[in-house]
This record gives sequence, structure tokens and C-alpha cells, in this order.
Amino acid sequence: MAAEEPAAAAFRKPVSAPAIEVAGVTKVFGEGKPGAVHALGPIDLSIAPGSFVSVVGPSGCGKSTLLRLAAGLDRPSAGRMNRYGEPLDGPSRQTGIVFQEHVLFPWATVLQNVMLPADVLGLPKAEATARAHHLLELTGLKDFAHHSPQMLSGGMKQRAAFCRALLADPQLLLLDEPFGALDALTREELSLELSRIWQELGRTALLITHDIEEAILLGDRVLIMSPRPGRIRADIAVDLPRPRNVGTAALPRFQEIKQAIRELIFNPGRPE
Amino acid sequence: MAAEEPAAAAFRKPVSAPAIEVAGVTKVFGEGKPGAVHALGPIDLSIAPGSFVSVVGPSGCGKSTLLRLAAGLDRPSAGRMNRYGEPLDGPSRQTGIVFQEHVLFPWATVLQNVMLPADVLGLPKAEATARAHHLLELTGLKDFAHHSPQMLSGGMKQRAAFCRALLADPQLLLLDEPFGALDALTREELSLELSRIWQELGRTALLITHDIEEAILLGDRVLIMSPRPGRIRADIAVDLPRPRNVGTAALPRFQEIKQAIRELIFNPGRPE
Amino acid sequence: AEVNFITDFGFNGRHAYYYVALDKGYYKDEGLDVTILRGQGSADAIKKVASGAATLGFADAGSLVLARGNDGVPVKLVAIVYAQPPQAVFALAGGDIKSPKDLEGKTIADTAFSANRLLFPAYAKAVGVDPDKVSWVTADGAALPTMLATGRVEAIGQFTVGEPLLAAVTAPKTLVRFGYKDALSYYGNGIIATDATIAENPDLVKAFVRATLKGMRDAFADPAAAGAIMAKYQKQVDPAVAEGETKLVAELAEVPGRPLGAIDPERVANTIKVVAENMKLNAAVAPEDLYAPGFVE
Amino acid sequence: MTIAAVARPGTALRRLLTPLSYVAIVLVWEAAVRAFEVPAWLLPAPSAIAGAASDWLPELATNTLVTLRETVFGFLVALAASLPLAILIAFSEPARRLLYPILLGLQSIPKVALAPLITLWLGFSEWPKIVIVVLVCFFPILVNVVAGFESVPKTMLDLMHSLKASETMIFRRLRIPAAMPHFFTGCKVAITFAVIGAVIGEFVAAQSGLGYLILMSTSQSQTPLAFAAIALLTIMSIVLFYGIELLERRIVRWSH
Amino acid sequence: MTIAAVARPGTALRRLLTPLSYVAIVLVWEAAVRAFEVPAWLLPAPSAIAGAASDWLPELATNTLVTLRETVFGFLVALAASLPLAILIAFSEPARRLLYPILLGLQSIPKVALAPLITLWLGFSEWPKIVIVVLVCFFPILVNVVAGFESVPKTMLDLMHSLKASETMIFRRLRIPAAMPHFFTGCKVAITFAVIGAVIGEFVAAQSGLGYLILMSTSQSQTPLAFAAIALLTIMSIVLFYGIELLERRIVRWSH
Ligand SMILES: Nc1ncnc2c1ncn2[C@@H]1O[C@H](COP(=O)(O)OP(=O)(O)OP(=O)(O)O)[C@@H](O)[C@H]1O
Ligand SMILES: Nc1ncnc2c1ncn2[C@@H]1O[C@H](COP(=O)(O)OP(=O)(O)OP(=O)(O)O)[C@@H](O)[C@H]1O
Ligand SMILES: Cc1ncc(C[n+]2csc(CCO)c2C)c(N)n1
Ligand SMILES: [Mg+2]
Ligand SMILES: [Mg+2]
Repeated sequence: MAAEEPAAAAFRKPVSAPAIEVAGVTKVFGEGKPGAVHALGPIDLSIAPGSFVSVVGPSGCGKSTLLRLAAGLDRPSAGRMNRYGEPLDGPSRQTGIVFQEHVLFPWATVLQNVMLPADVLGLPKAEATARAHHLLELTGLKDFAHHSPQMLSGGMKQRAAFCRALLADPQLLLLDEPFGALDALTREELSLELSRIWQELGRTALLITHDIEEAILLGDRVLIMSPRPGRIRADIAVDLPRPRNVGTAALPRFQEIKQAIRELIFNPGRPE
Repeated sequence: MAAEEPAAAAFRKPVSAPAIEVAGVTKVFGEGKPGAVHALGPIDLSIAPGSFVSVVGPSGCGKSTLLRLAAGLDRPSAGRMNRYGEPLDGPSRQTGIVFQEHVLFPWATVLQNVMLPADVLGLPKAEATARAHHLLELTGLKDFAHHSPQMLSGGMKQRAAFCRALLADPQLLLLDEPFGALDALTREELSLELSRIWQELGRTALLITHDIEEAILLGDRVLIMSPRPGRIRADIAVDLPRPRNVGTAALPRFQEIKQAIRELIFNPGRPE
Repeated sequence: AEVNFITDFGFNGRHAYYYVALDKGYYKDEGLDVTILRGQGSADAIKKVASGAATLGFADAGSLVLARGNDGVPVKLVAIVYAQPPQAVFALAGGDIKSPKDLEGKTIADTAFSANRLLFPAYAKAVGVDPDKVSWVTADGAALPTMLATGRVEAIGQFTVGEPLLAAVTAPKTLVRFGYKDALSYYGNGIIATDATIAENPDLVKAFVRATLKGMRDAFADPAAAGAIMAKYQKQVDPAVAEGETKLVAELAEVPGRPLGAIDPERVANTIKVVAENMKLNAAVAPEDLYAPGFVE
Repeated sequence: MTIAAVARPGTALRRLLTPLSYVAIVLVWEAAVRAFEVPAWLLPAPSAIAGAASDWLPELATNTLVTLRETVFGFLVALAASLPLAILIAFSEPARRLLYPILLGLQSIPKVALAPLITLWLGFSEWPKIVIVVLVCFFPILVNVVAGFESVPKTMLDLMHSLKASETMIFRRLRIPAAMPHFFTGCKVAITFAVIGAVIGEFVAAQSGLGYLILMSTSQSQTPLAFAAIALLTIMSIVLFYGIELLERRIVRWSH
Repeated sequence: MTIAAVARPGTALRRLLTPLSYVAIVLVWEAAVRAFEVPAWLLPAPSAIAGAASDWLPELATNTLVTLRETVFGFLVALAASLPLAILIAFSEPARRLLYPILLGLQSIPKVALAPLITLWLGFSEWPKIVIVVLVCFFPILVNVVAGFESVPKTMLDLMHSLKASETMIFRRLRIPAAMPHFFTGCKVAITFAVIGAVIGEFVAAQSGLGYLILMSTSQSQTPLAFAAIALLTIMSIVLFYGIELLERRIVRWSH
């Protein structure tokens, strides 16, 4: 493995090296074949370490594609990508992902699913188990730890996937609509919980969401993407005080930003 | 098959026979076994033909379970269910469902997936194909008709499943978060499209959603469910004018109802 | 008439005389259109004849005793070919096996339940060997010659007519043979037909036997020619091997003072006795049940 | 679980259907043999077979044990051999291109033709028979397990890759559980061939076992005994098959 | 697609790995036979086998065709028989309980033992051989297809049930496509057994075919010829296997 672990790299490199840096990246599926889909880009993007970036954009515009590229699961068709100053050429153990299709292993219990990163990364078992139970409790899945995932509701599966992504306390969180299947109350609770964890531990996060309020409530920046092929139409700084909480959404500045974003989304004709 | 098709039954029965009638229904998974889950009820509910009922409730409270019971895919553990005055003892061809996990066949194209009900119900092919293309166009999937579902984004898959549910123009629509994976704009467009179709053709609809605005915008009534085991905590009539459109959400009455529902959800202590 | 004739096992040089009869038109002269089919062992050939899959066949008299006594198969001998026991034990020459007595303490390989093995006690007693001091192992027929050649076993069971092929494999080493015919007198293989065919179609049976015996006499008179004819029909058979085997068939078939093919009731009785003493026979078999007289003219 | 399990008649009756079907076949067979007076050497009546079986009970019992041991042992060896090979083949493209054709070649060689040679090479022991059992039954396991390893959904692979899981870890946590249903399908096919392999082995190189007994009874025209041995082999095979199915139901619970 | 396909060396080299591995085996074999002076009747050298093959070219060619025809025909009959049976078994619980054990019994009967009887019943024709091929190879198809039919995810079944689709429709639109990968796995296993079945049939009841040629040449100690026939059978089996795999890749595109 040529690439160093980003956590270590972060100490060696100038502090300013972005967690994720994307330059001129495009993605074309089935390149050269008939029916090829130009999904993304060109995109330029830089995510500072410790920042929280929200992404909103129309369905099919390439958000998940971008996230998979950032995770090192796919290679861009063109352009360069760095992670903590090093070329991004594969996944890193310091990344926690919630996939849009919350993937759970049907042969394992909910707890075993949540424990997967500890298993794979070889984390101390007792600690990890304690953390898993803590996360399950937090997400209201305590009573289902030893159930099989098939017995969970859609939203419960999503919460289990969320627990799994957080288990190893990764440096970088890549979240693809992690609360999409949750009711408003649970959603708010969990997103504030995420915000708290992120701030407390100083992690970096990239959140894809369709909920504009959520994007603002959590983000330092909100990226607004154009329809396919997805480009960054706007990059809006969220200058709201931290820590954020239920009250934040009531602030006039919040409403201002929300209105600005809604404008951008609902009147896509206006160029940025 | 003893049960008559509801479409026919609707003509014979007094017009007042509810489309769906639920009396004292409960659902316990794994009844009698250790780890049994009391998922739902007891629930009493009556859905008038031609009405649009929205359901909101916390994740895991039994919404999908209720929908599956209404679809005739599961049997209740206790209680009675009727469809258009007849005992509900299995699925009906007059029902269109969007499942929470938008199920698409990977071996078929998007168009073929959307055409499935026409195939199964033996509808005239040419007509159905025209309708399928119309629906794909409406949902922005025109260019992907001949792609395979694996090539779609999460939201695009959901839209394809939505097209499939509408293809055969069913009497009863059962929709489990059909727009959950869509961005705000697409979501609004499609939900208003649904509202239009429903009103135009005089169908009955049961919509599960986590979006309170969507629940109000579309529903004649909004059912608010309690946490598991899910019961109906509140049944709120939405006395907003029809047809609804983008402007509806701006009405003060809309905001009033929304506020009432938020109250109920975010302060679950208060009994109804 | 169409006649399916089934051999006892495969197509070997020892069957050359049937091909001689075929090649020289002896069957055709009798109005018979003969197809020679390959057998899977005597027990199988007997059943094939009994079931009508083959009209006539070539099978071991001992097997026939068992077939009648155990399974009640309605088949009889109509002519004998191996008028003396064909079974033998072979060892490599130049080793420490020189006489039958030397087999004591040795291991002999043979196919499962071959008559070589089952009748060995009779032979052993006749030549003064203790059969209990000889051990037997089982191997597939295809592997036997190689086992002897490679020294995996010290001796193998084989029909005397198998010697040429065996010699080809063990060459340059030569063989010692202990033939049961040197000590015992019972029948080996002969031509068989069902009771029904014998009763309903005796002329056909007679004609077949007649033509076969004619071919046999020709073959015995000129084994080299018989070998060449055989190889013409069965390319895989080496003419020299077929020639050698034909000579050995003659050794078994020709009994001084008896017409070729003729069945001696006394030997039939002795055959039954030997089988009954050495194998598991469920019901007694009378000599009349085993052969039909009058087909060898 | 079958599809029709939804519409279930009385459970007791359903349980009995399998044994009843066997009984029915035996009865029809007996009746047919008697009605058409089929001779014993062509097709013996079940009663005649049962008679032979009771006459030869001790021999049948000991020989059944011999064949059973060879079958099970050979099957286990095949299992032990084919699992690492399947892993190697699924794991590495070069291994797949090198090994798969060779194993396929090995499977393709008609074992009935090879059996005598194997005896020649391995001498008089249990081994020729076990090698034949292994050669006859490793392939269904191998092919099914390879297919199972490759049946893993891409989304699950992505999950593991996102954790930078080693191939070993992906095997342990993902491919192996995902391949379990295929593995059992392969085992169920293989075990029936293992029994057949044992018989082939015994035909060619044995002093005991049911195959040997069949050979003996055939060569001595004891047809009912041959059928008794065949019946025992069939029963052995069925019992082993359902034994594996039982194991499968205990282990693979999630696919339902 | 293998897992390791991600890390791919030169494609041309990879393509050549399979043939090269075969060539390597043959060369090692030749060298070993020469070095240790293995006698031809124990293990002939590839060159000796090639020599025999060229001497017997016309016979080998015609007999190969005979065996190929039996194999393919028997395989197709097995396919035609096992697909409806698999549907019946997956479709109906009583059919499963009645039929599956019987078919399992049929599979479990050692065909080597049964083959002589089948010839007795069917006489000297093509049929005993084809029946044996069918009996030897129907089971892997059946078991795999049944497993395939049952591998359908519950969510997809719910979708079909919600449309009140008939069982026929569920089969056509859901179970059959879902079972395709299993079906091909079964076919790949079955085709190799079909070749073996043809050889067993020819051993017992044939006057032509490669199995017959093996038997004839072995009985006359023409070992190189026997090996040439075995080699041809192996090649036939490999070609048929990869032919099915090719078909699979054209038809099953979605599982990747
Ligand atoms: N494997 C693939 N093959 C071909 N096209 C693909 C593939 N994956 C994605 N696409 C295409 O790329 C485009 C972007 O997809 P992506 O999943 O990134 O969208 P998204 O922004 O996440 O949408 P959503 O909000 O609906 O999830 C879509 O048009 C999709 O059809
Ligand atoms: N097959 C099953 N076996 C056991 N328990 C189940 C099963 N299906 C659902 N449940 C349980 O029933 C309860 C209700 O599930 P349901 O899917 O109806 O919730 P929901 O309201 O749709 O939630 P969400 O909004 O998260 O989709 C949950 O606690 C779930 O664990
Ligand atoms: C004497 C003798 N020579 C060679 C073989 C080799 N062999 C064993 S099996 C087989 C194929 C047909 O059975 C071949 C060629 C043998 N067994 N016996
Ligand atoms: Mg997406
Ligand atoms: Mg749900």
C-alpha cells in the first residue's frame, strides 16, 4: 500500500492540506459504449479537515457518484483527487460510510453488523462492543441488537447502518442520505447527535441530503449541484453559531440561508 | 377466488362502503416465540373511497406493517379488515404499491420493470407501453427506459418504482415513502403530479411519509401514529381547498395544520 | 434369420472362430444373418440371452449352473467349446513359484468372484496344496496383467486362453501356468440358448452350431489365418495374439475321442458337483436342466 | 421453504407423504411383478429382495458400514480439498485460469475408465476407493462454491472495500456466509455422487462393501441380493442427502 | 467475473494461461515418463498417445461423434425432464414431498450397477446409453434449479403477490430469471457428468463410442489408444463446459 493512512499523514503535512481535494474530476459510466452516462463533473472541490460539507442536488445528478469517488471506491474518468495531500487511490480505513442503500448482512445480527468495522479493522473487542451498544441505544435500536436485520423496519435498518459508520470513530464521514428514511423527530435527534459527535471529535464530514434544513443545520458549507452531469452550482457558507441545536432553525439567518438555497433550487434557470 | 374485485364490488355495495376498513387489528411478529415484536395496534381505521390519507409516525412504529396488511400481503394477528365491504383476505389487482425498498428486477430494463403490472394483469400492450413512456417522461427517466436498473441512482430507482405502481391505474394506491429518496424540487413536482392524477381519476390513496408538509399537501386526513406498537394517536382533517398546488403551502391554514402536527410529533407526551 | 450372438466377455482373440464362420459365409450358408455382440461376463450374457436381447450366446457352464440354481434362468447349453477347465493361475517364470505347491503363502490377484478364485480350493486339493495358505486380493480385470508385471502380486488368476496377451505385457519375462485342466475335469464355456428357442426353433440353433463348429475346425487348422480374420473385424486385436489364443482354445476344445462341441452328461454332472461344492447354490440343478442334447451333429 | 408452503394441508399428513410415496412405489412394484410374472433375474419382487436381505442380514450390515465409511470419508476429503481450491479460484484470476481447467479436466476424465489405473498406482488399500470417491464428488462442491463466492452483491463488496478489508477478511465475513446456500446445494449433489463413487471403487478394487456384494451376487446370479444391496445404497444416499439438508436448515436461516 | 479481476496483468498473457497450463502438464508428463522409463502399459507418454491417436484417427473421429451425440442428446433430455420437475417441486409442497425423494432415489442408485439391467430391459439400441446419461446428469440440474427458484428475494415475491400474479406468472417473470445463475451452475456440473454417463453406458451396452473404444483397447493392452480416447473425452467435456459458460455470460448479465 503506497498511500499512507490519512490520520498519520495529517500530522506530517502542513495543517492546511485539505481532507479531500477534487480537481477537474468527471465520471462517465460505460465510457465509449452506447448508452454511456456522463454522470458527474467536471468538479473542483476542497474540503478542509474538520469541516462539515452538506451536498444537495437533484436526483440523479451524481451526488452518490461523488461520494463513491471520495471514498476511493470508484476511479474518476478524468481529473485528480487527493486525500490529506496524498493521491486518493483507494479506500482508507479512516473513512466511515453510510451508503444510500443501507447494506446489512442478513446472516449477522444487528449488533454483529454494527460491529463489522471493529472486526475488519481489528479494534479491541470489548471497547467496540461497548461503543456499539451505546450507538444502538442512541439510535433506539437497543432492543433489536440480537435480532436479524430482516426484522427491522426501513428506518431501523438505516439507523443500524449509521451506527456501523460511526463505530470505528473514523476521521472522515461520508454520509449518503443517512436519515432519508427517518421521521422528522428521529431525524432531528440523530442529526443533532451527529453534529455533536462531529464537533466533539473534530472529524470531517460530507453529507448528502435532500433536506435543505438538515443541510444548513449541520453544514459549514452547503454545495448545490446542478442536474446531471452534476457540477457545483453554488457553494454557500453557513455562518451560523456552533454548537447548533433545535433553536438554530429558528434564527433569522437560518431562514435567510434556507430561502436563498430554495431560490437556487426552485429557480434553476438563474446561473450562479 | 371468493373475493370479488373491489372495482366491481364498489358498484354493487352502498357507495358508503369504505375502501379499507380496519377494526381492532394488531400485528405481532414471531408470535409466541422469544424475541416476538408487537409491531402494530390495536388499530381502527376507515378509508373512504376516493379519499387521500397520509400517515406519519416514528420510524419502526408499524406504518409499513399497516400498509402490507392493507395490501393483503400479511394477515393481522387479531382484528378484521375489509376492502370495499368485502373481507380483505389477499391482494387485489386494483392496488398499486410502492414498497419502501423500491424492488426492481435486475434482469429487466427500466421500461420492462415499469411494464410489469401490464404483463401480469394482461393489459393491452400498446396502450400500456404508451402510458409507461408517459410516466417515465413525467418522472424524468425518459433517457433511461432501456437501461438496466443497476445503472440508476437511488432516487431514479424510486421513481421507476413509482411509475410501476401507477402503470395499471389502480383503484387503490398504497405508497410507502415513495418520494423519500428525492430532492425537494423533484419531490414537490412528483407529489403534485400524484395529487393531480389521484383527483382526476378519483382514486383512493394511502401515503406513508416522513415529510409533514407532503402529508398535508396531499392528504384529506393525516394520521399520526404512536411509537411501536403503532396506534393512531391523531387523525387530523386537512380542510384545504383542492386542487392543491405550490401555493397551497403558503396558506395560513396549511401552516396552522403543520404547526399542530409538529406539536403532536415533537411533544409526544401529550395524549390525544 | 437374424441372430444376435453375444460373447462371454468383450471381443478377444479367443473368439476368432466365430469371425471365421462369419467371414467365410458359413452362417450365411445356413441362412443366418449373425451379429456378434460384446458380452459383460458370463452371468450377464446368460441374462441377455434369457431376456431375448441376444438369441444365442457364449457362456461359462459354471455360471449357467448358478443362473439356473439361484435365479432360475431358463437357459441351457447346446454345445460345449471349452471341454476342459479354462481356469489357471499364472506367475512370472524365474521367481520362487515353480510348482503349485509354491503358491502357498503367496498372494494371488483376480477379479472379484472369478471362477479362478472360487474353484481354486478344488484345484488345490487335487494337486495337494492347502488352499487356506493362499490369499487372494481383488483387482479389476484390466489391471491384472500389469499387477503381475509390476510385481504388485505374485500371481494372478486368468483363463489359459489369456496367456498371449499376458505374455505381451510381462515380456521379456516368461510365465508359469497352473491350469486347472491338468487336475480337474469340468466344463468351461459353451454355446447357450433359452429353453424356448430350443423348443421352438431347434433348426436355427442346429444351424448356428453347425456353422460355428465349421469355423472352429478351420480356425484350429490354420490359427494364423483365423487371427488375421479376427483382426480384420476387430482392429484392436493383434492378429498374433488372436492366433495364440486360438491355439489355446483348441487345447481346451479338442478332447480325444469325442466330437468337437459334443456335451458329455457325465462332465455336466461333474460340473454341477464342483460348482455346488465351491459356490453358493440355492437349489439343486439336474444335468438335464443344464444342457440340451442333439444340437451337435 | 417451498412456495406452496403457504397453503398447507394437515402437517401430519404432509410429513407422511414421503414415506407413503415410497411404500406406494414398493406396492405397485410388487403387484406388477406378480401380475406379469416377471422373472426374478429380470426384476425381483420387493418381497424376494426383502427375503434375500433377511437371509444375508449380517453380510449386508457389515458391507453397508464399509461403503458408508468410504463414502463419508471420501466426501469429507473432497470437501477439505475443494474448499481451498474454490477460494483460490475465486481469489485469483491466474489461479482460476490455471487451476480451473485442470480440475475440470480431472472431473471430465471418466472415473470408470481411470479406476483400474488408480488401483494399480495405489495398491491394495482403502485409498484407491477413497481417491475415486473424491474424484467423483469434488466437482459439484467446487463449482457451486465458486458460484457462491461470486454471488456476493456488489453493494456488500463496496461496504467491505470501503473499510479496506483484506481479501481474507472479505472471505471470512462476506463471501463465506454468502456462499453457504450454494455450498449446501453442492454438498447435496456431491454426497449422492460420493455413494456412486464408492461403488465404482468397490467394483474395481475391493474385498468388501456393497459394491463388492453387488458384483458377487451378480456374478453368481443372486439377483435379489444384488437388488437388496442396491436398495441399501439408495437408502444410504437418501439419508445422507437429507442429513445435509437438515444441517443446511440449521445453518442457513437468513435466506428464507 | 473473479474478484481478482480488478488487478489485471496483461490481457494477452492471461488469455494464454489456460492453454499454457495444459501444455505445461503435457510436457512434464512426457519428461517424467521418459526420465523414469515408465512402461507404456502403466502410463504411456503423450507422444505415444499422440502416435496412437494418429494411427486410429478415423476410428477415434467416428467414435467421438457417437459419444458426443449421446452426451448432448442425453443432456438435453435431462434438461427437458428436470426443468418441469424442478418447477413442480418448487411449485407444490405435496409434489416436493412425493417427487423429490423418488428422484433422489433414482439419483442415488449407482448407475454402474443399474446399467446392465437397463440394457436387459431396453435391449441393444441407443436407448440404454441415453437413459444412463439422463439418469447420471439430471440431478445436478434439478437440485440447482430448485435452489434457484427458492433463491427469490421475499421483497420481489411480495411485489408479484401484490399484483395477484398467478404462480405461472411468478415463474415466468420472477423465478425463472432469478434461477438463471443457479441453472447454469447445474448445467455446468451436469454436462461433465453427462460425458461420464455416456462412457458408463458404452462400457456396458455399446458397440461404438469412445467408452467402447477404451474398453476394447484396454482388453487388448492397447494402452496408448485407451489414453487417446480418454484424452478426447476430457477435451469434449471441457469444450462443452466452456460452451455452457459462454452461453451463461451472454444470458446472465445482471448478476455482475
Ligand atoms: N453503475 C452505473 N452505471 C451507469 N450509470 C450509472 C451508474 N451509477 C450511476 N449511474 C448514473 O449516474 C448518474 C448519477 O448517479 P448518482 O447515483 O450519483 O446520482 P445521485 O445524485 O446520487 O442521485 P439520487 O439522489 O437519486 O441518489 C445517474 O444518471 C445514474 O443513472
Ligand atoms: N418480518 C419481521 N419480523 C419481525 N419483526 C418485524 C418484521 N417486520 C417488521 N418488524 C418489526 O415491526 C415493527 C414495525 O415495522 P415497520 O416496518 O412497520 O415500521 P415502519 O413504521 O414502517 O418504520 P420505518 O418508518 O422505519 O419504515 C418494527 O419494530 C420492526 O422491527
Ligand atoms: C494391463 C493394463 N494396461 C494398462 C492399463 C491402463 N488402464 C487402466 S484403465 C484404462 C482405461 C480403460 O479401463 C487403462 C488404459 C491397465 N489397467 N491394465
Ligand atoms: Mg444517490
Ligand atoms: Mg417502513
